[in-house]
Amino acid sequence: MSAEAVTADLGHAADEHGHDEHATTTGLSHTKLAMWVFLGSECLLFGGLISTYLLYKTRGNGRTLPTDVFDIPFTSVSSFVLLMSSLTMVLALSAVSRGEAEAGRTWLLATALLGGVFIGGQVYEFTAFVREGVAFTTNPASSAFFTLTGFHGVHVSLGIVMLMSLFVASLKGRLTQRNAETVEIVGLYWHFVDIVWIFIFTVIYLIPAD
Amino acid sequence: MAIVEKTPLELGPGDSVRYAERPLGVFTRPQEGRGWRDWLSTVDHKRIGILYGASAMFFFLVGGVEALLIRLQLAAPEGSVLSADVYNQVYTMHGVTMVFLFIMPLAAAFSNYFIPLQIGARDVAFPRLNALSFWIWLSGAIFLNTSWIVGGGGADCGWFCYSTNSGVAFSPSHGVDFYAIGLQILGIASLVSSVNLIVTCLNMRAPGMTLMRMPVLTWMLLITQFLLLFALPVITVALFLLMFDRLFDAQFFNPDAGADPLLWQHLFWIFGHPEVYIIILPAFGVVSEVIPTFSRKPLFGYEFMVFSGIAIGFMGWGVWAHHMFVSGMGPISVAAFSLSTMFIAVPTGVKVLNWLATMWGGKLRFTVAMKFAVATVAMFTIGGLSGVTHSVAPADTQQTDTYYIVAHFHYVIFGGGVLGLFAGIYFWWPKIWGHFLNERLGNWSFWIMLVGFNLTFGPMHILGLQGMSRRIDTYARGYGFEFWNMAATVGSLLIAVSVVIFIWNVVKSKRDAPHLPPPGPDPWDARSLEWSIPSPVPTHNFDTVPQVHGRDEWWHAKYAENDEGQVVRVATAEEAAQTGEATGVHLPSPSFWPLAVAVGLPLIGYGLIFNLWLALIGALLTIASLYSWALEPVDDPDAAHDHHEDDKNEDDQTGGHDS
Amino acid sequence: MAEMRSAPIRRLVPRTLVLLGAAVATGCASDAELDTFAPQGPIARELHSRGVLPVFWIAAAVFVGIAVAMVWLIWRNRVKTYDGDDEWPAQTHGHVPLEVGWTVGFLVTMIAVAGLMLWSLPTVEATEDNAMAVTIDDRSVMWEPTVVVVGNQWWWEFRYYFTDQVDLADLRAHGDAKTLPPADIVTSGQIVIPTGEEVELIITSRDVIHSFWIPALNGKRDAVPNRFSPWKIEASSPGFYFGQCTEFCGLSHSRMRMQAVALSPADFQAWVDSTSADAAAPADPEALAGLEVFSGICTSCHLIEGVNDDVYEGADQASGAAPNLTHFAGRSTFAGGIFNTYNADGSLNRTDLEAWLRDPNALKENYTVPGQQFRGMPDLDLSEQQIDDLVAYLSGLGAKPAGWIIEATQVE
Amino acid sequence: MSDTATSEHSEPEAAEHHDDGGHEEGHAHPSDWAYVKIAVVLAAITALEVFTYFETVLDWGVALVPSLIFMMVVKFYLVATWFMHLRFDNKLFGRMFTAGLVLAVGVYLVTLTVFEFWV
Ligand code: HEA
Ligand code: HEA
Ligand code: HEC
Ligand code: CUA
Ligand SMILES: [Cu+2]
Repeated sequence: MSAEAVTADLGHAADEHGHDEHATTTGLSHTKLAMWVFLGSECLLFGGLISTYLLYKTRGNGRTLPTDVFDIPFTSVSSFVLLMSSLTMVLALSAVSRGEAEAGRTWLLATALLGGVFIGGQVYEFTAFVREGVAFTTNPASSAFFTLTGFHGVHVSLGIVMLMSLFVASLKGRLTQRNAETVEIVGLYWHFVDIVWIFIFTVIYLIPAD
Repeated sequence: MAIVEKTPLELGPGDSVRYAERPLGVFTRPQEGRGWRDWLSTVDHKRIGILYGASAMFFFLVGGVEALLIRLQLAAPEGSVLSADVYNQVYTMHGVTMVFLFIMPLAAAFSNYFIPLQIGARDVAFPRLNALSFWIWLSGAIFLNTSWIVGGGGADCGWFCYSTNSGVAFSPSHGVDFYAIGLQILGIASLVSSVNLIVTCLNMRAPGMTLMRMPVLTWMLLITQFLLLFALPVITVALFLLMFDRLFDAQFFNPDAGADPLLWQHLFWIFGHPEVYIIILPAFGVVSEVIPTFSRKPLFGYEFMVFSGIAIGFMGWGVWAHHMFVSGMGPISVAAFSLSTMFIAVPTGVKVLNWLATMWGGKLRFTVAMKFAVATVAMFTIGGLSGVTHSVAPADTQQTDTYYIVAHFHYVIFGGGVLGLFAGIYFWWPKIWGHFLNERLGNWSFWIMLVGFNLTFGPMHILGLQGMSRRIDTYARGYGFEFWNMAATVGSLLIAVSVVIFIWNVVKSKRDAPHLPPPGPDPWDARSLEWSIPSPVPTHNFDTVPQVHGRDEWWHAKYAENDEGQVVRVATAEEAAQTGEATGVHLPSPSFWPLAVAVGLPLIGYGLIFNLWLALIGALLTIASLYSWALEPVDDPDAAHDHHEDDKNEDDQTGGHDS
Repeated sequence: MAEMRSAPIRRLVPRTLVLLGAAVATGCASDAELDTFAPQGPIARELHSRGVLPVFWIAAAVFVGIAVAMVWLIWRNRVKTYDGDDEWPAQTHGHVPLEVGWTVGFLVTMIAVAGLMLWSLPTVEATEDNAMAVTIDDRSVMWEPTVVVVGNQWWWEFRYYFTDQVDLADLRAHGDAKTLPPADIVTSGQIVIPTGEEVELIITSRDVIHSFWIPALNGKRDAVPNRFSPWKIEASSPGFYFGQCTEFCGLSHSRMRMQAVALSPADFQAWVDSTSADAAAPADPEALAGLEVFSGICTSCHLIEGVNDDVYEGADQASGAAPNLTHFAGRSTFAGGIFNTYNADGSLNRTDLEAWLRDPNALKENYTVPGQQFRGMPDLDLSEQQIDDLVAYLSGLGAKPAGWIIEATQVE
Repeated sequence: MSDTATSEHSEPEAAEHHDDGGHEEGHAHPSDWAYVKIAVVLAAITALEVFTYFETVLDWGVALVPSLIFMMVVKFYLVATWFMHLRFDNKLFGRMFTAGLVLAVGVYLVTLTVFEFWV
């Protein structure tokens, strides 16, 4: 291959994985940039759902509102769990990028587990609400509540799937130092889902709906 | 998605040795070839662009036939071509089809084809995702239109499908379900593609191609991608709420339970207004390439063109409620949105005057492309100015929901968007296919279209001011609507004639091509990088990635200005252009998985509507395909290096990609 | 073929002039009843002269400027072909002062437009505290002219409150358009207003979004379920003003019309007197038989004061309402303002009325599908005898309107 | 959108960040210990937040909502800048995200205002 062709090759970054980030215009990896761009877009998605809930939170149609059945201490615990999963996530990345595969794997598993606990908590919360008379179709407030937290829950679940995929890859010895960026990108997604919950926890749960 | 996958090819800095590491994947990848099957697995941005373009033109005919039905029904009072029910479905699907299945994908065709070429890249940042976008878009488009057959008719709620008329109680057929789910599928496609193209623009520019050296078309397309990126999630939310209401008895739009129907309107128009700039900015970009080329002058005020585009994109986010001036949202909101709307005229006006200034003192050669471009400026100005008349909120209370609005938006959408993209089609046709479109037929088509267009939509201004409401399936005699409606119908038939001539032109030009001299790399003496490579474009685009030194890089490769400011030629296009003969260029391998993923989504859609088991199957198919995608090797390391020679030869023989 | 010659713009200017001329011409035509350029009341007039016309002129001026510039540029600079390299014009890349110049120019223009907007907004939004004396049930009250306007698929209901007057705040607090407080007069299709008074409207809907619009009297305002929106109209002189529902509201959206009947204050009082009374008891046997049929079939939807107001619980409709027929014959149109109740000569329009009772869906498409909630009046399988009886009964409900009204309404 | 336009100026800087791919060693990312410290701060703020719920212990009065929002923003900021590395990474990433965030906040605040949510 001529020297020219090689430079040409460097210029095209022809696959989805930004492996030749050294050749990108900005020097940044495609995938990571793509993830950030995507997260920017997600802000408008969650913003819409949150606004819908805020608008509807007091519209109960004479029936029980979600705010009437909130269990703040319980949700605080699961929020805390999700928050801490961000720590384990970042520790996983840190370990993988140092080349400590085993530690990385452990932290990944821990993150997924914490996420699982959060989802478990949410499932429990949902069933408890339904038992107390706040179901998806009860009133605009409840529809909006379940849609918002449900969307968030789906995001967390997707994150867990990605984490577990990384974990399996790691078990097979495929998650090496070189793949740290993949871990980082899953991490970005994970942290984003976490900050959305930080927002939801305050705005939906803690601020009283007078 | 393919996050778990790791790259097989690592190139350290300055290191020319490939690591022949075995890829992570477990499936092999297909190879790029030339048969029809290869179109299904292609990841080449040019082919995907062509796929987008061809399907968009198909849906233009579909939407156009719907438009003709509308016009036939309204040609005379008490029309009886369509029943009220069918009429409502037809005009709704006309709007939806034209916006989501024609003009957006046609703009996507331009984005896909030309962004990489104009910035000197080999492909987009994520070629497989690019294929995925197209297939998802196509599956959504087909899904949406199958509601005619299996959904009990098309959606019948208008293209903005206001609640509460969109609820099950008021629209019990499945049309609206198809609308809600179909638009979500289309939205995924555009969202994925916007992320992809943004990364491409930011990250894959050739050396020296700074942002302020990017061609204006690329700039406008980039802004469009940002608008898509941020607008689509908003309508996604709205559509989810609607879908939950209709399919799962949620209460988002049930006023009896205390819901507010205006929520839908806000969410729709927060998306909807940026959407109209998504429609127009690509056309602005095209015009900004065509007019300089045929004026033999650089674009006047490049920076102002770029920044006014950014300003339009940005301001477009603060005006949505001008569609809701009469909704009863309160005088303060009305005043605020009225004010914010008006000032969009300023950056848009800057654009118009810069185009005029580009023509000023130029040497204008009126090829068909140039005619379309100039007509775009003129017609858009009319539409823009009627837009200003309804930005005055009190005045709009007389105009809204009348044909005056219909006139406004067809002038901006058709007169601006469609004519502009037609300019682009005539301009870049030789680049894409290696032969010109016939200019004589092009002229006929242009003039008939221009006259027909004005005859169709010009009278609608009058009808609207005479008080004719939009979305009415008939009108009574005696309001004075007869004459101008007939005129509009005649005009629409003229447009149809011009479209037929265009189609004939496509066929005939292709047939005549072998007997005519090939256009060469740069038939119009143009200015941007795509003209520095052979026509049609070789699979690998650039033999060597160009080094960019300034704006209009390609023009400067041909010409220089001497001390007196006169233009002197430094090289002919043939001398300066690349030959397209490079070999061994590593290209991404094709893949079938994008198609497979896309097929799953409409299944989920049908499943949600008819039977949840089907949705499960669709979901499993999607998930399985995603995993297969992830496990597919990133590239086929053995295949990438030697088959391009044949490609090239074949290109030479057939003169196109269409064999 | 005019390959290099003509410019699109050149034919635009004359075209526009022709169109504008035609617009003016048709605007003056007497049959253009919805014409927005023919205001008939102070609100609409002021809206027209402040809000609509000035910005039209500004837009026209800008258009002429751009068009002239374009034509001139094309005329001056067009060439047939490029022959050779020396044909390059001066390569101007831009000119910052110019750019700033026209940006400022546009800004100034738009600030002027903004001023116009702010100047004309109160025209349609601000309300005055007018009041007029109205006698109701032999009692004189000061009435702040207000009509509650309720959209239904596909007809408008107008409610008048004289005894217990309501305002916007009351209704917003009440919240539900399906259970509005009882009114003195409930009518449909035709809103009757006194001339020379600003009439405030409180607009809402019972099913989907509609839009209330009488172009000669003011712009439009949407009727949104669960919302009560203020609007107003005013007519200078007695007359008949046409309107059309302008927000798409389903199948018969195009057949959802309305009229405003402006009466002198004295005539208005007379109308109030006749219309606020309970329905007249039928005299002749045919009408009596009609009442019989009505009480058996029609009362599940329609209300007639004095007949079934004691048992009426709302109509079997998605909206929960059907036109109040107490003074049916007092209106000159029916079924969403699209059929004449009387012929031009003043005789009853039996043809349409009978056809309506025979099969409403055939006259005005609706959704009366068994198994779904009704929207519109269903085909009730009436016998011809029943229809005749009903027509006899209905035509006796309410005082026949004045001849000029019957004449003015004649719709096709 | 204006962000992208200005990102031009960040390019030289971007070039310096050349080796910021995540799988290089020895770049500016903080130590695990720093992450833990951040997490402790986050936990503490969360505890304080939850504490507001128990009004019987301390009535925050009118300060309640502003303080809650403030604490939320701090948490949000800490996670974004430290855990998501915005602090150390190329500015372009942050700009893409902030563009969406700011747009979302702006647009939806206006929407809620139109609905008279605050009154
Ligand atoms: C390509 C799409 C497109 C574009 C570019 C525009 C551009 C504009 N639109 Fe339009 N609009 C639509 C598509 C578009 N619109 C659609 C589809 C609808 C209806 C949707 C529906 O209801 O179905 C609509 C509806 C619509 C409404 C709502 C009407 C109603 O329903 O009541 C309004 C109200 O303000 C409006 C205003 C404007 C304005 C001010 C602009 C401005 O951006 C125009 C700016 C341009 C110019 C002004 C011309 C050039 C400028 C100069 C030559 C400078 C000098 C000018 C001055 C100083 C005045 N539009
Ligand atoms: C990109 C957008 C776009 C485009 C290009 C068009 C193009 C056209 N539109 Fe469109 N229109 C909309 C977007 C668009 N429209 C929208 C958004 C609405 C609002 C919908 C709503 O209210 O919800 C609307 C509404 C609308 C109405 C109002 C309906 C109503 O309110 O009741 C009318 C009425 O005349 C109309 C007419 C036309 C006509 C005549 C064309 C023509 O320009 C079409 C020209 C094309 C052709 C004529 C095709 C040629 C076809 C052939 C030659 C047949 C060949 C066939 C084969 C080979 C199989 N349109
Ligand atoms: C299931 C409900 C229903 C029943 C039963 C019904 N109607 Fe109606 N009727 C309606 C509705 C709804 C309208 C308004 C339709 C429209 O304008 O689109 C209407 C309109 C009318 C009108 C026109 C009113 C006006 O002023 O515009 C007349 C007259 C009428 N109905 C008579 C009758 C008679 C007589 C019967 C009994 C034989 C009857 N209706 C039974 C629902 C009903
Ligand atoms: Cu009611 Cu349209
Ligand atoms: Cu708009």
